[in-house]
Amino acid sequence: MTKIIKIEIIARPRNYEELIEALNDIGITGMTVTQVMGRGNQKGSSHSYRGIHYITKLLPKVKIEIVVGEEFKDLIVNKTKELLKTGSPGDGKIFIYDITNVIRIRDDQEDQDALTK
Amino acid sequence: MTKIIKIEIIARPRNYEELIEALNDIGITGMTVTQVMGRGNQKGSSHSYRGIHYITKLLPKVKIEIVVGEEFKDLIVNKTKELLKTGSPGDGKIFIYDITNVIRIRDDQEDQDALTK
Amino acid sequence: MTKIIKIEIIARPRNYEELIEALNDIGITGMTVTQVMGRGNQKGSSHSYRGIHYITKLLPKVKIEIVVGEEFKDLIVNKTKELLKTGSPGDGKIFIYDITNVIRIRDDQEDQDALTK
Amino acid sequence: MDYALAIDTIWVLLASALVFFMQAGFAMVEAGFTRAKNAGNIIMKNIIDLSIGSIMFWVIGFGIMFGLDIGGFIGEGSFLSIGSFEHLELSIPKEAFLIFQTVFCATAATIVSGAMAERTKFVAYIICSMAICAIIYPIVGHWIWGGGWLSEMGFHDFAGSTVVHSLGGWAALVGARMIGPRLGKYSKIGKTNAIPGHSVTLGALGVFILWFGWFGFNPGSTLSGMNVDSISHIFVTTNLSAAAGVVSAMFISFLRYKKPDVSMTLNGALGGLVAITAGTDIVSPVGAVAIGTIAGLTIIFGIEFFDKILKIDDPVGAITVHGLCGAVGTIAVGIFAVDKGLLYGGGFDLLVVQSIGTIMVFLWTIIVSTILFKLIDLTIGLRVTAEDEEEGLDIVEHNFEGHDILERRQIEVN
Amino acid sequence: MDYALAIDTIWVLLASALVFFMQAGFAMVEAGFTRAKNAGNIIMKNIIDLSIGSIMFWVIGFGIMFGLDIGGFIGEGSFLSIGSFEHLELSIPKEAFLIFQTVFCATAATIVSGAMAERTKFVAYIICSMAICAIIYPIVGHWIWGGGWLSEMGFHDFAGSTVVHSLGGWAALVGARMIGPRLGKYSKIGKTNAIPGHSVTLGALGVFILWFGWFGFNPGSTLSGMNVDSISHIFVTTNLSAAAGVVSAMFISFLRYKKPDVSMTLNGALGGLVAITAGTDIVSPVGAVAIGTIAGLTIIFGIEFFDKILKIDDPVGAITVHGLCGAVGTIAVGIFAVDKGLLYGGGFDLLVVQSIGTIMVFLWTIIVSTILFKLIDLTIGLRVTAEDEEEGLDIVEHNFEGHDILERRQIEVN
Amino acid sequence: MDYALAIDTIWVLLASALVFFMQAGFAMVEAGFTRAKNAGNIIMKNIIDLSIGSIMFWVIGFGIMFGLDIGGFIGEGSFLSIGSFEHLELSIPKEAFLIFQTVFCATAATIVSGAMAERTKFVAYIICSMAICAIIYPIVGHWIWGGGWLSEMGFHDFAGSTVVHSLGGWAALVGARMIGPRLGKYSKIGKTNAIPGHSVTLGALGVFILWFGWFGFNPGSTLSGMNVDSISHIFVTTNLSAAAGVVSAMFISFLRYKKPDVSMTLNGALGGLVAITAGTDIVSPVGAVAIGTIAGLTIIFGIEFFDKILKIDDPVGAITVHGLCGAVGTIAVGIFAVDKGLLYGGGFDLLVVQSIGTIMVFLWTIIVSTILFKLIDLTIGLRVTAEDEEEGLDIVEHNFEGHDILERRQIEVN
Ligand SMILES: Nc1ncnc2c1ncn2[C@@H]1O[C@H](COP(=O)(O)OP(=O)(O)O)[C@@H](O)[C@H]1O
Ligand SMILES: Nc1ncnc2c1ncn2[C@@H]1O[C@H](COP(=O)(O)OP(=O)(O)O)[C@@H](O)[C@H]1O
Ligand SMILES: Nc1ncnc2c1ncn2[C@@H]1O[C@H](COP(=O)(O)OP(=O)(O)O)[C@@H](O)[C@H]1O
Repeated sequence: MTKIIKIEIIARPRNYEELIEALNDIGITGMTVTQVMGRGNQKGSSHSYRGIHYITKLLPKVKIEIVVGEEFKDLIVNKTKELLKTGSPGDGKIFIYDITNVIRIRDDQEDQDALTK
Repeated sequence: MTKIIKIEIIARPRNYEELIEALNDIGITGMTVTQVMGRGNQKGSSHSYRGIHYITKLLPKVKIEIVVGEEFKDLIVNKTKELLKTGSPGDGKIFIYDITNVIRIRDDQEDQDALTK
Repeated sequence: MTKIIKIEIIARPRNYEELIEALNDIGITGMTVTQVMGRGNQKGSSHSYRGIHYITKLLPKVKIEIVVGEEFKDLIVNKTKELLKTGSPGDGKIFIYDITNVIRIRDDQEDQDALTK
Repeated sequence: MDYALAIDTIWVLLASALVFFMQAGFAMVEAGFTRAKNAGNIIMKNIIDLSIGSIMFWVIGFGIMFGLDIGGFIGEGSFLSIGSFEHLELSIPKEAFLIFQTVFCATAATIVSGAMAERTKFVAYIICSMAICAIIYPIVGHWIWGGGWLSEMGFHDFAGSTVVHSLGGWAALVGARMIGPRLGKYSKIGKTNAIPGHSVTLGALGVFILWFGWFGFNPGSTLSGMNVDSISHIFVTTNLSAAAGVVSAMFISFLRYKKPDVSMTLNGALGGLVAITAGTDIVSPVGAVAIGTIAGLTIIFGIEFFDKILKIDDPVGAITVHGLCGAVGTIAVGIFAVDKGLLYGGGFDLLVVQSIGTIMVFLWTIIVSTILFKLIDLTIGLRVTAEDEEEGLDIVEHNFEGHDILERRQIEVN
Repeated sequence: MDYALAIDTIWVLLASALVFFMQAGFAMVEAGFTRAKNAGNIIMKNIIDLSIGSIMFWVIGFGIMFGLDIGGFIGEGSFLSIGSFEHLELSIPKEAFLIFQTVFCATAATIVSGAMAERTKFVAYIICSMAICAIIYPIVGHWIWGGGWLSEMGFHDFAGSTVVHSLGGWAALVGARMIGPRLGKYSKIGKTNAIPGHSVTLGALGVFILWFGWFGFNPGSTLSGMNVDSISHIFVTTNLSAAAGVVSAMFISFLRYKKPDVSMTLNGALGGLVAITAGTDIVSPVGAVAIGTIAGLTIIFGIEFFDKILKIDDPVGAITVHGLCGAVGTIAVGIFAVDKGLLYGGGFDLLVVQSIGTIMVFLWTIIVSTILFKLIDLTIGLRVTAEDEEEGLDIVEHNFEGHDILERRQIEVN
Repeated sequence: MDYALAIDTIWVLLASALVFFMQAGFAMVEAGFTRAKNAGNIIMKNIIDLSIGSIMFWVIGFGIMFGLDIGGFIGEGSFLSIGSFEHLELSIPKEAFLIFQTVFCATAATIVSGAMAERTKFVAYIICSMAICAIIYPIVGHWIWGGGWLSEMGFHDFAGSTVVHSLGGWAALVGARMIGPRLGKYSKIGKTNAIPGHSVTLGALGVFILWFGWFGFNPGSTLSGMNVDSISHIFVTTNLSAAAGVVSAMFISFLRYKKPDVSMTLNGALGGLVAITAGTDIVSPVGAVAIGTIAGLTIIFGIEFFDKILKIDDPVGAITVHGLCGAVGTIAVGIFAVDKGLLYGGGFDLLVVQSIGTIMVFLWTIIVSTILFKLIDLTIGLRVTAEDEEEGLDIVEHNFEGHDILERRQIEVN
């Protein structure tokens, strides 16, 4: 049995729709998307509100979580890099975790079987 | 020491309140709930807006994260299945992770102790 | 190579900004913040709406996720405790996970290298 | 040149504009007090009942309401409101009167949508609106304002506590009862759950707009700007009653629930406005404060009564605000009318007449709308499926997702 | 004392206030139908075009529009609207007329902002507003209302279907076309994506406010409250046409898309209002319903045509609502005018004149605004960068983050 | 029949309705410029000060303000506004005058709530409202409009830059200063943080509503629709000043902060409106533009001054908008009045009188409201606890959660 992992992609709000479409095209459909705020090395942007200058440290981001068998890892990571990479800070990060178990509620399938159709 | 795990349940917005009540009744109180959008094998629904037909690929979901000792796993999984299962796509998934440590800020308790009252 | 971990802090909405500033000051910049609802042992609060009394079981919380090398763990945990601890329920919890891999999209760096500037 | 004619006409027309604007108020109150997933549907219901109401009332309603009296019960009718309507002895052009009556009719129709919000089929709602504007409202209107039997009896409903508001409220009662509560509103073990609205700010905006519009609704009903003492007086009593409704609902909710309840207080304003409408021209400022105070009280206990005892689910409180407060305000005229009211030594005569009128309109509306809603239910069905209700009417009735958490584009498919 | 003068003046002033309030309606419609990240920018554009428009029209526009006629094409001009303007033979004070015309001008200016929303440079927009209020609008206004050549021909545009709305709509067309669609609106393989607005409730509020304001826009254009039959009639036709626009857009969208479309229905109300504006005084109620129905149809097919066939991205539908429905309504006067319309045996004369006027204003506006937008584009540029567009104009144009998901303080830096 | 009486009465009543509607504007501005977690509380404060204000002013305020003069300082008083008030020589029914004055009083009262938003105890606020409406405002009102000493001196405050706005603004200053800044507004090391409001769209809607309402506030203050030249003129100057306020605040914020600031620009409109109010009848259109421009400038520097230098936390800018712009506008009458102003050769006389009046009202309000707020603070306390402030006033003051991220039912407990 292959290992099951979670690939967590933090992306800019502007490109996540393309990414989802692209993943869809390569057969990755299961995913969970969350609206988050984040910062990495990307500097915040400088603003003013009613005369007060401030720096926004947290920028809007989109978190995409995909649980898949480990064999899909490279495919997904490469596709993501291809679509999201501009070379400037803020491009986003990918975090990978191990998952110990997956259960599909509808039909009680577990592990790999829970991820296929 | 038993292992600590995180059980992550992705549910339909409509039933998560019942689930929370039910978990409460069996003594599971600690949890974190997030509003997410998701897709699995459940097909999106078809809509139109000002004459443009489109398919919504991401549907609103609720993510419930519960960190517990492994011994509660079956209890929670079974309860969840019992309440959320309708047999049709969109019923949701359960993901299980290992946690290496839990700390309760209020009293510095760690691991299992951080999870009990 | 040191292990990479994710430190997940569930905090009250009111103090998370101070925490972010403080972490920033000790050199921890990368993080992802999500608006969540949660409950632990903290009792919900009692309300009424149009004559109906009810108890809110889920309270607004902020989830801060920080992926770092394990060597930063104590630093971050201590700082967090220092800032968030009041001794009463609702102070929050810290969950720690293992991460198997981190990739920075902008420059393809992986693991530890993806976390430094 | 006839200055009085001009003064009366612009008075009535500007009042019509204000009353028209109440539609925006209803839309905001209803959208604010319900969930985001149904906001588009509520908006649709409001704009459609206004539009269909405007057309239906012009096509047949006006003739039924104001045509030559037939047996005290109904007007002779007139297709497209054509004819001279000379028997009305209007001091303004017929079309000014028509538009003023049209916006009143639309008000009555729109009341129902709030009570049946979040679960009613859109098509069913349209049919129900049409029936109210074309028949149910014009007939009661004829009784009271069109020279029918209640007006002959001396029943006093100046600007429509009963004609407009109670009628709308009782139709709402029948509708809300027949369609049943929203999913999750009452639990199996008999608990009453709260389903809070998604924007108290918009709800409050709606209340302010309605209060503003009432300055057309009540003083405009003189149909005369020349009547300076009366219109000035009506402004004062209308405002005081609304203010008293707010203060009274606020204090009572404070006492009962430990904290002043925002949405009850907002309903208090509306209750005060509805209640004063019948007697606004003939009660004193002190009487207006009394009526508003009673309305505030009615709001708290009425809403609790329908919600918790009768378990009729009325998301915005329309039954209490319009039905109950309208009835209470109409009867109160018999008590507080400076001229013939009980408290001013006028005896029980007016009070009896007011009560009869209130009850008769209640019975009429309950019966007719029971038939109406039953017919709709048996044919096309009143209620959406449970699945659809859970998903939200915006999506299932209008294909419309207005309230995503993520900003999204929606990619065309063919 | 001159009562007629007073009656006419307060009529025009109150109508001015109502027309002014339409600015709030436009702001809400545009903000509601676009994305949250641009709401602050839209608000800014609306309040700035109103303000700059008010000033520019007073400084030079009024003189160009209403100064002594020069060759049928333009008024003599007058700096700061100074002078007696006796040739206008006004029955109200000049300043009452000035404020009424000012709010009309601001209406024409604000139409453009909706069509160019979410991607236009703020400074570019300001310049474009100034040009419309100071020159483009006053000249057309002179032709039709200031004694110019079209008014001489007998062209009938009572309250401005063409002068105000078509003109604004055609300028919007040029602007939206030249600036190009929003990022992601049309995909490379030719698909048309939907970019839903962020608040249907606010959009609907805007529509109700506009409808309300129209009761100043149309009846106020009599410039006389003494004219009681006319103003009453105008109230009725205005309301019926709007209602018919709603019903017609709702039914057609129902048929075409299986479900009644909320935003199309809301646009239907506006289409009906725009279309009736030209002939509101001289068509019958039945004619008004016909015009509104046609407008509803125009809305559905017009919006689809510009969006899917021409691929011109107009986030709020301004081109169809104001340009197309304005033109359709103006031409419809030649058909439905009770007096000289085709259907009432008046022959083709009026229809021809109406069509000529409509076409000439179309051509004038297209040409002049093409020059205007081209000049702006070549100098300061019309459009923000793609980066900025994605981030949202609130942040990049106004340093303003109004729509965070987290409640946050923003810590000062120096 | 007395046509003039009718014309004046309907003028004043419709103006009252417009001024009433400003309450909706205040509510939207305040709710929009503050955080979601306090929206319900802000709404409550607005509807309660309107309601309690309406009642208190009728019960005793009106008598104090307009009763027979006692020593130039106060009116004789009259319980429930009973009496003939013949000495006022009104050309309209007393009740028309009463309602007009009532809505003015409610405006003054509501100004305070914005400056003290997000941290004031609800009960404390109610008491403060009552005191303003029953005593503080009526006394100043008497000085200037009720035949008191300032009116004797020739002080000109046509529609209340000082009586209504400065008074409200200075009370707000005392309140905001005494209650202290919101948590997190100023850091220990002296930094000033921004706490952005939750909806710029609603804030802007509020500004449009207020501008609209001002067309009742200023022209209505003639108390006469017969006065056609004056009311027309007032419409023009009111609109131009607001427009100039917008343009000026926009440009200055552009220069100072690199980008035009949305909320400052919106405040600019209000500043222009407040400032023109004193002299709207006697300054020229050019003067109005000048006054609006100065107001825009005052907005930017005033808000920065209070916020950054004095470190007084005023979430919506009420102190600058109403207090400062009101004072500036009142003094400006001495400069720009066409008749007796400095720039028109009228010398310093009027300027001195205007300054005296402005200063005296400032002193009076500061002193009396210091006493008032101190008393409240010492007895029931002005401010909620830090815990409660952080949680939000909707929950702690009204048990109300209106702004959840999750759509939720709330399950009843017993
Ligand atoms: N160490 C980290 N822990 C948690 N989240 C992170 C971390 N680093 C980055 N992120 C998330 O990824 C997003 C994109 O990071 P980015 O600014 O592109 O990083 P970099 O500048 O290193 O390329 C951030 O906004 C944040 O949400
Ligand atoms: N592979 C996956 N990775 C991440 N999230 C998933 C995955 N599959 C499903 N989900 C989440 O679970 C939700 C429910 O999935 P569902 O459509 O019920 O799956 P299925 O059709 O396999 O039963 C989805 O909307 C999504 O949020
Ligand atoms: N077992 C758990 N699993 C998931 N999340 C939890 C758990 N316990 C607590 N949390 C999260 O942490 C937040 C703070 O918990 P808190 O009430 O402070 O816990 P305690 O009362 O044990 O100190 C909760 O609102 C919830 O979001």
